[in-house]
Order: sequence, then structure tokens, then C-alpha cells
Amino acid sequence: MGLVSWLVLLPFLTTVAVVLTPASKSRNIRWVAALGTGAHLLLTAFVTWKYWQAASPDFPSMKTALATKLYLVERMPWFESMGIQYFVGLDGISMAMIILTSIIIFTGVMASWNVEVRTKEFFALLLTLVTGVFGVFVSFDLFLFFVFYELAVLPMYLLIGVWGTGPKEYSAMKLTLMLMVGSAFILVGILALYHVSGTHSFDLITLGQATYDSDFQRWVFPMLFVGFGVLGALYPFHTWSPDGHASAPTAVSMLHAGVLMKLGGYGALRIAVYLLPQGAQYWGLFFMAVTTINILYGSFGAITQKDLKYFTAYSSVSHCGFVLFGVAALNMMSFKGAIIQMFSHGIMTGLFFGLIGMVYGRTHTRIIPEMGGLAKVMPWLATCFYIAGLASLGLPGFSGFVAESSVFLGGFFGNPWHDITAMRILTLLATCSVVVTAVYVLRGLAKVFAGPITDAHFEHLTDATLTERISTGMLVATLAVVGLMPGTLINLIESSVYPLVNRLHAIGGKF
Amino acid sequence: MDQTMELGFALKNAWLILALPFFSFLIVGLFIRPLSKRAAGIVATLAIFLTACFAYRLAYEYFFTLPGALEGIHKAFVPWSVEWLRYQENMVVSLGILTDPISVMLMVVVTTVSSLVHLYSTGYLHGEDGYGRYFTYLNLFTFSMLGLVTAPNIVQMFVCWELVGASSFLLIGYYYDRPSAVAAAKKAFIVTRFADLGFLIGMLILGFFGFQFFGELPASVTQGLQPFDFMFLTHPEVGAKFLAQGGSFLGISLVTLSMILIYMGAAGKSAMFPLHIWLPDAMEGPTPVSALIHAATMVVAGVYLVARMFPVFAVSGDALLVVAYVGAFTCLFAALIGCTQDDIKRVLAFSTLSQLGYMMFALGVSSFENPLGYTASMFHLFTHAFFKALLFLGAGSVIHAVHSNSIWDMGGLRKKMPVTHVTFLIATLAISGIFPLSGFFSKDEILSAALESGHTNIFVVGLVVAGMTAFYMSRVYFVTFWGKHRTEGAHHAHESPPVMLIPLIILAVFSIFSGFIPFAHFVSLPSPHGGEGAAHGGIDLAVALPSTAVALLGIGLAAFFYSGDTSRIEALSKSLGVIYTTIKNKFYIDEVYLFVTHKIIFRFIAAPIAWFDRNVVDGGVNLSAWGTRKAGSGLSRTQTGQVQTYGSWFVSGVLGILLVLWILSFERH
Amino acid sequence: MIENIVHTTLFYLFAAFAVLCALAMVSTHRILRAALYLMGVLGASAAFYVLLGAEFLAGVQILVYVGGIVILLVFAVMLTSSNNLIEEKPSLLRKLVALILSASFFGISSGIFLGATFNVSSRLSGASSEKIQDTTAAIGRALLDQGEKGYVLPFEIISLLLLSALIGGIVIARKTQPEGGK
Amino acid sequence: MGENLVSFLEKTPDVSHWLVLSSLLFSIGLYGLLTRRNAVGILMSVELLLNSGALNFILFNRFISPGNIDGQVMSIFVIAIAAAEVVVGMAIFVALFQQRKTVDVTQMNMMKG
Amino acid sequence: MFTLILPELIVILTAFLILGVDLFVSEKNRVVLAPLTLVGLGAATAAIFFQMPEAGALFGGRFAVDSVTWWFKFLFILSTGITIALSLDMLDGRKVLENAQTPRLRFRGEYYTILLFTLSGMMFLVSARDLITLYVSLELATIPLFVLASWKRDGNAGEAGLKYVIMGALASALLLYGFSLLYGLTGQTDLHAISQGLTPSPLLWLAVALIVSGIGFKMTIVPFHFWAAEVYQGAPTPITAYLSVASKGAGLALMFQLFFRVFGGFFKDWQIAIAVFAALTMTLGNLGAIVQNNIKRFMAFSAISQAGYMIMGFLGPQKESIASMIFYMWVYVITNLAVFGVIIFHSNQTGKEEITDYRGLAQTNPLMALGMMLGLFGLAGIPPLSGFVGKFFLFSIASATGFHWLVAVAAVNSTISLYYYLRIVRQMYIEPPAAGAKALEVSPVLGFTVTTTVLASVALGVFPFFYNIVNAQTSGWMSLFVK
Repeated sequence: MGLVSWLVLLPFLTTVAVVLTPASKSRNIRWVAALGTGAHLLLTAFVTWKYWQAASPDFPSMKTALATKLYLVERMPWFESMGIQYFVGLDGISMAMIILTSIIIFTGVMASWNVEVRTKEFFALLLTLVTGVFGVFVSFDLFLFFVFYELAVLPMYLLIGVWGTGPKEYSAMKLTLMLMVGSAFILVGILALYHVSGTHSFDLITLGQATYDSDFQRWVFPMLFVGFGVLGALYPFHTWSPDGHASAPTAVSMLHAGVLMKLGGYGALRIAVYLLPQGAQYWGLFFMAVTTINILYGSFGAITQKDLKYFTAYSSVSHCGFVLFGVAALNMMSFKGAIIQMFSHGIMTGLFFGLIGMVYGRTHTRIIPEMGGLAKVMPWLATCFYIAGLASLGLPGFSGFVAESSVFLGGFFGNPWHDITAMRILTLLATCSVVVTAVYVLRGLAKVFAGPITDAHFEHLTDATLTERISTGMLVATLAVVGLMPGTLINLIESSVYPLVNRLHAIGGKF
Repeated sequence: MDQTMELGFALKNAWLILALPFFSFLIVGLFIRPLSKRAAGIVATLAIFLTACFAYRLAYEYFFTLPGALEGIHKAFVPWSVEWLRYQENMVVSLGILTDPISVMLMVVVTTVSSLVHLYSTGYLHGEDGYGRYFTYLNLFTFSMLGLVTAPNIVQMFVCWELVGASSFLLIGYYYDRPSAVAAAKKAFIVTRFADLGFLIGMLILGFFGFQFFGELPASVTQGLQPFDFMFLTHPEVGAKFLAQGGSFLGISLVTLSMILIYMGAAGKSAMFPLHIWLPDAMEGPTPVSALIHAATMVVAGVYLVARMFPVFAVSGDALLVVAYVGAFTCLFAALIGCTQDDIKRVLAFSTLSQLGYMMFALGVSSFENPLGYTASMFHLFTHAFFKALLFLGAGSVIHAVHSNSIWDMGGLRKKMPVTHVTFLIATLAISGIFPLSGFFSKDEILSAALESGHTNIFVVGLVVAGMTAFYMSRVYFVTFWGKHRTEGAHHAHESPPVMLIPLIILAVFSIFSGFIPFAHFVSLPSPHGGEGAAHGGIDLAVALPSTAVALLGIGLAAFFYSGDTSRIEALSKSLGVIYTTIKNKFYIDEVYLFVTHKIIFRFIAAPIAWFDRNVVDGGVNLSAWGTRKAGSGLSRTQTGQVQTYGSWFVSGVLGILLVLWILSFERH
Repeated sequence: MIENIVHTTLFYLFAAFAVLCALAMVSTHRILRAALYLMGVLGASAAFYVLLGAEFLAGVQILVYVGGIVILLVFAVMLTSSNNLIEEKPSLLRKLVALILSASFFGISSGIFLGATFNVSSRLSGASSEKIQDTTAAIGRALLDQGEKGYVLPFEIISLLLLSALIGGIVIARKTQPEGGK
Repeated sequence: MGENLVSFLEKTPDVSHWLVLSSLLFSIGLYGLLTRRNAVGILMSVELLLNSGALNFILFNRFISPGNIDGQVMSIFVIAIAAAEVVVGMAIFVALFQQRKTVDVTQMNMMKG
Repeated sequence: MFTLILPELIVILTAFLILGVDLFVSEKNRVVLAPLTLVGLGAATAAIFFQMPEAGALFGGRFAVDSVTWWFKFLFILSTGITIALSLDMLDGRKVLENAQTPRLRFRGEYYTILLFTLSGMMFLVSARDLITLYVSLELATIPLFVLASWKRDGNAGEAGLKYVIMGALASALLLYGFSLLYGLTGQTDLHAISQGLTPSPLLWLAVALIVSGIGFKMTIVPFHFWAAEVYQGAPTPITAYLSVASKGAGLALMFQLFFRVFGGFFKDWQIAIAVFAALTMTLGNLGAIVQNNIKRFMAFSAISQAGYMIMGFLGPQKESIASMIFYMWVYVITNLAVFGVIIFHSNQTGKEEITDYRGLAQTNPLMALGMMLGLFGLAGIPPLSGFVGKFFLFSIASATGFHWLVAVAAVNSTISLYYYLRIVRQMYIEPPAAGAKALEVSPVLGFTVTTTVLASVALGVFPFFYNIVNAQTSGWMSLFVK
């Protein structure tokens, strides 16, 4: 059992521990979950350190590398005759995602401190879900990847269905099914890759060394991209997201918008673009156009929303559009931007949903026009909300700016395979969303927190509790740290982005 | 920069100018504020005073100790920088400090005004709930503004640009339970954000070409620089390449396009027409904030940006023309509105707009051949900071006493508030351009720059506006301080506490004497071929006499209409009819914006998209689910329970397979 | 070749008889008559077997089929339709569907049969050509032979089948009221 | 005419004639199976089907591989299987009749959908 | 040599033993029958393991044992054993609620005997190497099931029996006709000899079509699946389970026998047809399941769609095809039996079979609900359950043979199936229990059976051990028949 396996095993063991804790004491269950995820946070820190030690000497050489290089690798044959392995490891991108997930789940547990209904099942499912997420980020065997991928998606059904609000069954079903249809396409793609490569292996690195003819790449790439795109809220497959998020309980929204939606972008980059450079070159512009729609459409859609969660969900559609936009733009900066955006949006939207949950827990409404003046009674939450809002509109000093500016630069700088003018026009259109974002974020925030208190019973509401402060504080701090010192994240991921770009240039070709 | 050169303490440790306010912001915001509001104010103020001292020291070292400084040669260099954001190789944005004449000058201005405003605020906001929060924001603003001023590259500029926008937003919305303040804050942010979109896009274009040229230019040009650095972008060879290879879009050369876009950002921040609408509303913030942000420092950031990018603007002559004409128009337009407003702060706001217009067109009319405008603009920026801050703080003092913003609620305050009165008068005269106050010098320089560069039409506008400025400022002065008190508030008004008066006095001193600084010696347009441009100071009588004359005329008119009873002005405004109401309503620009945003964008874009999403896209998803279910129930109808039907299916299945196999085998064999 | 003529004539006679019986069987409304017609078809089949040289089979056919199974079916008719021996007519649609399906099956299959070439044994030029003479003994031996040509295994399997059909039949048809029903 | 008939009759029926006959019987059986409303009638049609299957085996045995008796043995088994099927079917129909008082298959649609 | 047929002999002897014991013991003491049966099945399993490395033929080549037969036989024995374990509560009646509407099943001895006979039929089916043995053993594996399906002797059981017997007879007749044509084409009954003598011709396609209908009936392939819903609904629940696993397994074995052994030479001719039927079967099965309310009917459609996945393994001569299909069959059997375990537990206790009757089960009987959920997810193919792994391997075969569209159809179908499986999960987990619902009592046997099957279903997916063994033993099998 190596370190990386522990990253997956620890949440699983926590799940087991939660299951074994007597159901009568919900307090104990919470503590078990908190300790487990807290320990995971420490473990992640340690692993990051280890990763850094192992990887940093290679940084210079990665600039010309064509293959992703992994560290802390563990390999074990699994279904040997099919070439399926238990193959886990880390590179910079997955390390960043692990850090993100670890933070979000810890804060998510903190934010669900007041779940009293069927507490045990709740935490067990939540931790199962996160086990899957960690698994996805560390696995480099596509079979294993897919196993974890679905494991991460399914618990959502129950989490939303049981602990959700509103039309929860409908939303839960819609979410699950749409994501599953997406994963169905991924499955087709993975199998096609496996057989066509002739490598008899699902190992990403090995598959990366095979050659695929360009016709094949042309049809498999969209399968994979759309398949992952469903989870990444690619237009028009995003509609699970508003309903799903609106119905989900706090921690689930946090985890889902914060981490799960990132699996989409991660997969698209890691698998679709990495393995099928020519496919990416063929389809890049098309997907840039689609994601531009995503970006603008999401932000315009958010303007008129009345429900805070719908509001945030649409904003997520817009922001996740940046991730996929960056992936589709196919250059160094856009890739980097996409990855940073994943991280940044993860933290930011986690914060958003956490806060919405906390506010909802107090006001019992999420309808924006019904609220007002809450800053007076809950200054902490209001401050955090403002910070999240400002971060979401890409205010420099928070991570969103780093990400979005990278994506814009990447899109604007273009790549050798697509018409530069078209790319620029799309980029400029996408850029326009920063204004729209400002409009809806500020309108929403102003209505909810500023102005006079609209309802007498709001007068007696309390500010954040200790756990809530820990949770929100951590997220805010992360946003600021990455925003103020983007070097931390960039150094982590940069060496792993090089191979992606180098491959595009090496295995290129004009159509 | 010559590495062997001995740097003084301040230049060596230039990072302190950012670090002091930043850490003060963090410490005050996170730790002190929750413990004690009072301590928060004190610490924040002290930190900014310390920063101001440091800035003075730095300015001294820069202007007086560096080699060649005394001869009037002030080279730009970066005493400190660290890598901040690495987009990719050769595309690194650093966090650093650029010292050149204008940045050092602005450091002085910002820290001075900021520290005085901090001090003033300790009195002005005494006992309010958000006291600690206020100082946190103020520190944040100071930090961001200094970051903007010292930015060595355009990205840092943009970053801090956004941050000052955000802190301005926070400060305008300081009274967050007041809907008008919230709306104003929102408006300010969104309008400037919209303008920043232009900045951002312009930056993308510049960055792209910068990056492209970076690889093509010899190492002597790119040495130690990055594509986003001002020192690179404004390099003459880069400009030449821009002209040669920039290409064009829709018939406009890309360099012009990008500079106009960047100017859009500048215009947003500096509230040029038609992006000016946020500034008058921004007066909803506490008055010291208006003094600091919306008069003295942040709003001049646009001017500063244009000055910073001046060589590139100069490369594209058209962009400069845009700057000049928009500036001149705003100058006139705002002055017109200023004459009709009743809210003291709004009058000041419009006067700020108008003065910013001066600065802008001064930049717009200058060129490497006629570099005077550049100096003049910076000079006016410098003097304006002081007298406008003074005006605002004075107005704040009055408002503090009267508890109203309307000038018609005041009156007769000259006895009750002597210090305020005198300082306000000084500032009024300064802005009106009366010799020997500072405004006179800087405004004259602008006017003569316009005249000399051959933009006579702009000169005429400037001259007219000079008179109007004198008129509306004197109007405020007379209505506020002369006549009888019109309300109870004015009756019970009394002088403000010393912490508020001291800044007034200090600023008054600056307003009087800053005009005598031989500004051209320090700040002048760096010529493209090294060395300093031949900027000449001094008074051009051909300009000074008429401008003084119109100023006096304006004051006289104001005295005629407003010093005593107001029936004359009422008659005049009535006779002007529609024109008067249009001007009073700020030409209905706000209404147009409101119409566009709410009626068009929200109703015809956002709402349809939301509807489309819920009904068409989501409808598609639901339709597929519905279709599946329908198919299921349709299919279950074939499950009739009739065994013979099943048998029929069975047999037809056999026949079907047979046909399939047969047809397939035809194809194969 | 009179043998051939007789053979052929018999074939067509029995074929016509069998087909007519079969048609009558499926179209009569009286179920007991249907049983009778079935008996006719099966009897004709026995004749076919004789024509095909499988005399033993013909005997088995008469004994088991006609004598056993059809009688069983008649019992079944008696036990299940004591009061309505006349069957109601099937619906037109059902008849039509059945007609189309069975006709197309017949059309397609006979088309295939007529067009197919069989690997017809060369030894078979006439009815009296050489073949296994004593089929009865051969079948008897084969059924109990464990070797290459033996059928002891399917024979045993079929005995298990018959046994379980017997047990099952008894269990199901035993006249007991089910518990817990209505 | 007579000559024609004789020459026609002189040619003994060939394998395809037999096959067409069995196919015809089979199709008639199918028709019966698909139209009879009495379950026992259906069972009778099944007998017809099985019978034509058995006929096939015998005729193939005769024509294709007269050297062995596989086809005939198969026919014996088919007859046995037919018997077993009838036994079981009869038992089930009788039991059903006790419950529903009819064995009309068109009424056997309590479970559907 | 004798050991080759030992498992079958043990099963048959056990059947006779049960029949004998049943005659001589009183009703009360007949509880010993079940353990006896299970012991017999255990012995047969042991015999299979005992013979395992040995392969060979008996009875002049009519009966043969090879690597594939072991796994099928083992599977049949296992599913029979589990079925018996699941029937215990209904037969011995100790745990059935007194007012439950489900009547107790009677005639234990006969029940076990007939089950064992069908089991032996299936075992012979796998080992049969000539048409006659194949057909006869197929009938042995089918006809007694008609009886078992109407064992309850109520109206629905009778109707189920009627439909089953008529459709079964039709299928058997069509199959027989097809066999006769095969015989006619070659003059041989030996499967290997037939496969040598066949050449593509319309007559062959007619034979194949007729044979497919027979197989389709056993495996419930569209459009031969219609009987399944009603028979599953009317049959006693353990028999439903048995039909859905063992009978379907027998169908798969039959298909192995015919499509690999006999038609293996020209798989390219029927490959596309298989793909079409696989797609049709899984789609229509799934669509049918969406609207069902009765859980057994629902499981019938679920089983139909599973058959569609199973036959994907026939798409091409991949090395892994055999192992994949056997593995999936195993997985499916175990998972399906786990689900049926819970269904039987529930209907024994409540006498209800509607999906909505499962509401709140997670709160009254959390472990059973968990078992049900895992079982259903396994059927839907959710990782890391074995159902996913099995499906993945099957999809892999389709992908390897170039049927990417079929993979897409199958994968989307998995999603549809998830939709209806989630309906049950929703009832169990999301809906609150009915007012006053108490925890239902779980009998030890059922509890044990469900637990072990669920665990096995998880373990098969997580640990490659089983698949590796099957694959190692069967990977060369197909090359004998398919070129």
C-alpha cells in the first residue's frame, strides 16, 4: 500500500468507520467523518510534499516531454488477460485536483454538521462519493478510472433524493441519468481506444504511445469530449446541473459543483486531448464555439434566476464553460487556465453552495427577492459571500482571475490548427461574460445581503457557527492564496501540462 | 538600470510601499478589527502615514539622488520585482515596482491624500458601526492604488485596476443598508467593469503582439523584460513594429483598436462620457471616500493609464484624437451639468469629471513634437488631487455639520465654520484657476498645450469650461457659505473637530503652493530617442489673461446670481425651460442606460435565455425521458397477454431472422 | 416400374389425406372432431413412414401417437371442456395474421426446399435400394448401445423426462383446493 | 395425358417433395396453433408440428444417410417428447380449468402489460 | 472415464433419493429433504472440481466434458442450490407470516426432484455432442419447468403454465424442425460432423432461423421473449428466480453448442444479426421494464435486457469471448439471485409484489435494502460491482469486433436500466416507510443467502481471481470451432 493508494483508501476506511459507528449517536458519526477527512487533509499535505520532492527535479526536462510522467506510482495486475491494472500515481494536475477535493470534502463535512436525518447514511454516502472522486484523480488505468468515475456519480442519486429539497426525486434522477449517459459515451470511447490501439492495455501512458489513425480520432474524440462534457456541464447537456444543484443538500452541492463537475474537464483533458491529439485538432474550434455558448448562456441565464441555488448553478455552467473552453483551445496557457479554473471554481463554488446552505438553514428560503439586509445579522456569512461573489466575477487577487486570464490569453493567442480569427472572436465573446457575471453576482448579492432587512424574523438570525467559520474560512483562504500567489499552483501543474501541449505539436497535422 | 548604482534605502526596499498598506490591511482586517474598532482606525491611519513618509523618501531619492536627476533626467527602472503569474515561458507577469517620474509623483499624491483622508475619517466616521470595516477597506484601496501606480507591467496594472474598483465598490456601498448606496456601488462596479472589458481585450491584443514581437526583437530591447512590461510595450522599436506588422481589423489598424479599447478602460475609470454615469452616484459613499477615491486618486487612474501608455497611443495617432475629443466633450458636458446640481457632492463630482476631461484632452493633444500637454496633464492631475480632495473634505465637513447634502439646506456657514470656509474658498479659487493658486498654473499649461498643438477648437472649449468651472464652484461656495441659513441643521452647525480640520489645512497649503513646483523639471514626456522632451514651464500670458478673465467672469456671475437672493436664477432657469431640465437631469443618460440594461438586456436576452433553457433545452431532456417512457408503455401494449399473439411474434421472428441472414449472405457472397 | 408408380400414387394419396385432415383439424369448431382429424394426420404419417422404409417407426406412431397421445388429448378435452365442446370462432384478425404467417412460412420454406440441392445418397436410386434391412432390430440395439452408434444416453435422459413429466402431471392435476386462495 | 401421368408417377417423390409436404403440414400446424382458442386444440397443433419434424428426420434418414438410423431414433425420441409435453400440458390445463372454468386461451390475459 | 459423468449421476441419484425418502417420511420430517438436496448438490460440485483438469468423451462421443462444460455445470448446480435455499421458507413454511397471501408451496419432495431433473437436463445439455442428445436434454431442462411454473395452482400460475407450455412447445417444435434440416443438410447428428459438412445456403439460414427461435425462447431474446413476463409473474418466486438464471444459462449453453460448435465456421454471416438482436433485446427489454409495477414482471424485463447483453459475446471470435460470457453469466446469476432473495424475503413477509410495496425498506430493514440496492446496481452494471466488470468485458468484445455502435446502444441501455432500477432504490431509500411499518423478520437461510450472494457479487468484480481462472481454462476453446 503506497501513499497514493492511501489517498483513496482513507476515505473508504472512513466510510467503513462511519457505517460501524452506532447510528443512535449522530454526533459521533460527524466526528468520525470530520476526523477522517481532516486526516485526509494532512495526508494530502504530506503527499503533496512527497510529490514535490519526487517531481521537482524533473521539471526542466518535462518541457520537452511527450508523455505524462507519473510519480509515486503503484501498479498491480488486475484483470490480467484484459491488460487491466490497478495503476495509480500522481502528476501535477491530479495532485492539484486531490488538494481541491481534500479541501472541499473537509469543508463539506464541516458544513453538514447539522444534518440530523439519517446522519449515518448521509456521511457514508458522501464519503463513498469522495472515495470515487479521489480514485478518479489518481488512476491512470482507464478501466480503473471508469470504475471510480461511476462510483463517484451514483451516490449522488441518494444524497439528493433523500436529503434534498424541492423536486428532489426528479432532479436526482435527471442528474444521475444524464451523467450516466455521458459515461456511456466515455465507455464506448475507452473500449474503442483499447482495441484500436492494439496495445492490449488500458494504461493511459501505454495508450498514449500507440498511434491512432485520424479518422478514428475524429469520431472518438467527440464521444469522449461530450461524454466528459456532460459532467462538465457542456451545453446543451448542462440541464441536470441547475435542477440537481438546487435540490441537493449543502455538502452535496459543494462536492458536486466543487469537485464532481471537474471530473469532466479533467477527463476531457487527460484522456480525450491527451490520447487523441488529432481529434482535438479537428474538433477544437467546434467545441470552443459550444463552450462559448456555455459561458455566455450560463451567465445570461443566471441574471433572471430567483433561487440562489439556480443562480449559482447557472453561474457554474458559465464557469465550467471556461474549463472546457480552455481544454478546447489547445495551448499551453489555455490548458493551464482550464486546470486553474477547475481548482478555482471548485473552491469558489464550494464556498458558494456552502454559504447558500448556511443561509438557507437560517432563513428557510433561497428565493432572492424574499431576502434582504442579511449582512446586518450575519456579517461573517455576508463577507464570505461577497468574497465568493467577487472571486466568481474574476476579481484579481482571487484564483478566478488567474484562471480566466490564462484561458483568455490562451484562446486569444490561438493555436496552429484553427483559424486564429475565429478563435479570437470566440475568445472575445467569452470575455464579455465577465461583465455579465458582474451584473448578476452583484445584483444577487446586493439583494440578499444589502439594503434594509426585509423580514422581521431575519432580525434574530445568528451568524456562522464555529464549524461553519472553519469551513468557509478555509475556502476563502484557499481562494486568496491561489489568487495572490498563483505560483504555488502553477508550479505544481506546469510540468504536467507540457506533455499535453508537446503531443499536440508532435502528433499534429492539419486537416 | 545600471546595476552598480548605489540606491538609497527607499529605492532598495521599494517593496515596502506595497507591503505596508497590504499588511496593514490584512492585520487590521483579520485581527484588529474584530477586537477593537478604535484601534483599527489608529493602526490603519498610522500605517498609511508611514507609507506616506516612505513615499516622500522614495520621491526624494528618485528625483534628487539618482545620477542625472538634478539635470532633469529621470530614467524609468524597476527597483524590485518578483515573478507572480507565469502564463507560459516568455509570458511571465511579475509583481514589481516601476519608478519613473509619473509613478513617483503619483505615489506621493496617493499617500498624501490617503493619509490625510485616513486622519480625517477618524473624526468623520467617529462612532459608526462599520468603523473598523471602513478602515480595512481604505487600507485595501490605498494598497491597490499604489500597486496600480507602481505597476511595471500592464497585467499588474489591470489587477490593481480591478482591485481599486472593488475597494471603491465596497466603500461606495459602505452604508449597505441604504438602498441608494448599494445601487450606486453596484452601478459603479458594473460600469467600470464594462469599461474594463475593453481594457482586458486591449490587453489581450497588446499582449499577443507584444509576445510576437518579443521573439523577433534583438536582445538589447528585450533584455530583462517581459512582453507585458510597459518598458517593453512603450519601446520605440515595438511601436515601429506595431505600425509595420500590426495588421488591421474592420479597417482600423489593430494598434489603434487596442489603444481605443484600453482607452475604454481608462475612460471607465476616469468617468469619461459616456461611461461617466457611475461617478455622480458614487457620492453615496462617505465623503472622505469621495475625496480620496472619486476625486483625487482612483479616477485619475484612467489619465495615468493613458499617460503610461502614451508612446503606444502616439504610435496610433487616431487613438490620441479619440482621447482628446472625448476628453474635451466630457469637460464641457460635465461642466454644464455641474451648473445645475443641488447636491454639493454631485456638483463636486461633475467638476471632477470636467477636470478629468481637461487632463485627458491635454494628453490627447500632446505628441512627441508637442510634449507640453503630457506635462500639463500630469501637473493638473497633481494639483487637482489636492484642491479637489480639499473641496470634498470641506464639503464633508459641512455635511457633517448640517447633515444634508443639498446646498439649499446650507447657507451662512462662513461664520459658524471659519476654517472650513477659508479652506473651501482657497480650493474654489484654485479650481477656478485664479492666480497664484495651483489650479491656475496647471490649467494654463493645459490650455496653452491645446493652443500650441493646433487644436484651437479644444482650446476654446477649455477656455469656456474654465469660466463655467469658476461659475459653478463659486455658486456652491456662495450658496453654502453666504446668505442666511436655510434650515435648522445649518443653524445649529458648528465647526468640525481638529482631526478633520488638520487635513483641510494641510491640503489648503498644498493647494496654494503646489503650483509653484517647477513641474516640467520633474515630469516630462520621455522622448522616443532617449533624453527628455523639451517641455517648457512658465506662464504664457496669451493664455493666462483670457483664462483669468473668464474665471473672474464666472465668479462674478455666480456672485450676481447666488450671493444674495435667488429669484434671479430662478427666472433664468425658468426661461431656459426644457434645456434647463435636460441639463438638470444629466441629459437623461442614466435613463438611457436603465432602458438598455433592464428593458433590453434583461428582458430580451437574459429572460429569454432562462426561458429557453428551462423549456427548450431542458424540455429536450424531458422529452427524451418522456419519449422513453412512452415507448415503454407503447411496448407494453404489445404484451397483450394473448399467447397466440406471442406466437405470431415468434413465427414472424423466425421469418425475420431468416430474411436478415439471407440478405446479409447476399451481400457477402 | 410399377413399384414406383404405386409408391408415388400412395404418396400423393396419403399426402392429400394428411393435408386435408390437417386442414380440417385446424378449422373445425368441434374439438373432439379435431382430435379425430389429428388421428387421421398421424395415421397418414405412419403410412409415410412405411413409404420411407421406417416400418418400426410406423408401428410406434400408431401405438404411441394414435393410441396414446391422442387418447390423452381426448381426455384432456373431456376434463377441460365438459360443457362446451364447441369452440368459439377465433377473431378474423387472428385468422388473418395466422394465415399470412403460416402461408409465408410455407412459401418461403418450400421455395428454399425446392431450390436446395441435397447431398442425396447415391445408393438411393429406387424404393428398393439397399439400406439397413432390419430397422427394428437396429433401432433396438442402438437404443441400448453405449458405443459409437449407441443411444443409451438420450434414452436414459428421455426416461428421466417422462418420469418428471409424470410426477409433475400428478402434482399439478391432483384435485386439491389451493390454500389461501380466494 | 395418361402417358404424362405415368411418367409423372414413375418418378418417385423426391426429397423436396417430402419436404414440401412436411412444410405444408408444419404450416397448417402453425396456423392451428395461432388460431385455436381451446388450449387443447393448440396442443393438438403442436403435435402436428412435432410430427412434421419427425417426418423430416425420417425422410432425411431415408434420402441423405440411409446407412444409419439416426433419424429414426430421433423420431422415436420426438414421439416420446411429444407424449411428455402432452402430459404436462394436460395437467396444467386441467389445473387451470379448475381455477378459471375455461381453457380458452384468449381469456388467459389476466397478466399483461 | 467414469468420473466424467459423475456430477450428473450424483444429481440424478440425489433426485431419486429424495423421491424415495419423500415416500417414507412424514410431512413434518420432510424438512430433511432440503439439506439432503443441498448435500447432493455439494457432492456434484465436488465431483466437478474433482474432474476439473480432465476432459474427454463418453458414450461414443455423445457426451463430452471440457473446460466450458465445467463452468456451466457448476453454474447450474450453484443456481439450483441457491434456488432451493430461497425456496426453503416457502416450502418448509417456518417463516411465512400466518396471514401472508402467498400460499405455501406443497409437495416438497416432488419439487426438489423435478428441480434436480431439470438440473441434470441442463448438465447433459452442456455436455451433449450430438443433435439427439442435445434435443432430448434440452427438453428435460424445459418441460419439467412448465410444471414448476404452475406449481402454486392458482389462476395466475395456471395461466403462466399455459403460456409457458404453449410457447415452449412451439419453440421446441421450431427447434426440432431446424435440427431436422441440419440433419438433412449433412446426414449427420454429431455436432462436429455437422459443422464440417455445412456450407452457407438459404436452407442453412432457414435452419439457423428456426434454431435461433428455440434458443431465443430459452434466453428470452426479442421477439421470442413475450412469455417471460407472464410466466415470471405467475410462477412461484423461487422458480421465477430459477427461470431467470438457470434456464437462461441453459439457453446460453445451447447457443454455445450451436453457434460455436456448429455454425462457428461462418460467424461472419450471422454476426450482424446477433448484433441487431442484441440491440433489440436490450432496448425492448429495458423499455418494457420501465412501465412495470409488479416486481416479478419487472425482473422479467430486466432479465430480457440482460439476455441482450449476454449474446454480445457471440459477436466475434475473440479470445476472451467465452470467458466473458461465462463470467457474465456467473455474475448475472449471482446478482440476480441476490435480488430475488430480497424479493422472496419481502413477499414471504408481506405477501405483496408491487414495487411501491418496497417503500421505506431501507429504514425498516437496512441490510436487506442494501443487499437489494447492490444487487440492482450490479444488474445495472455500476462499478465496482461485478455486473460492471462483466458488462465491460462483453462490451469489449463488441468493440473489438468493430461494433462500436452496439457498445453505444448497450451503454445507453445500461443507463435506461439504471433508471428503472433506481425506481426501486427510490422506493426503498427515499420514500418513507408506510405508517406503522415494522422491521420484517429475516430468516437465517435467506439472510445468509442474500449476504453471500451480494458479497460474491461484489467480490467477483473486485478480485480478478475467478475471471482469471475461467479465462485461463477457456481461452483456447473457441479456436477449435471458429476460424
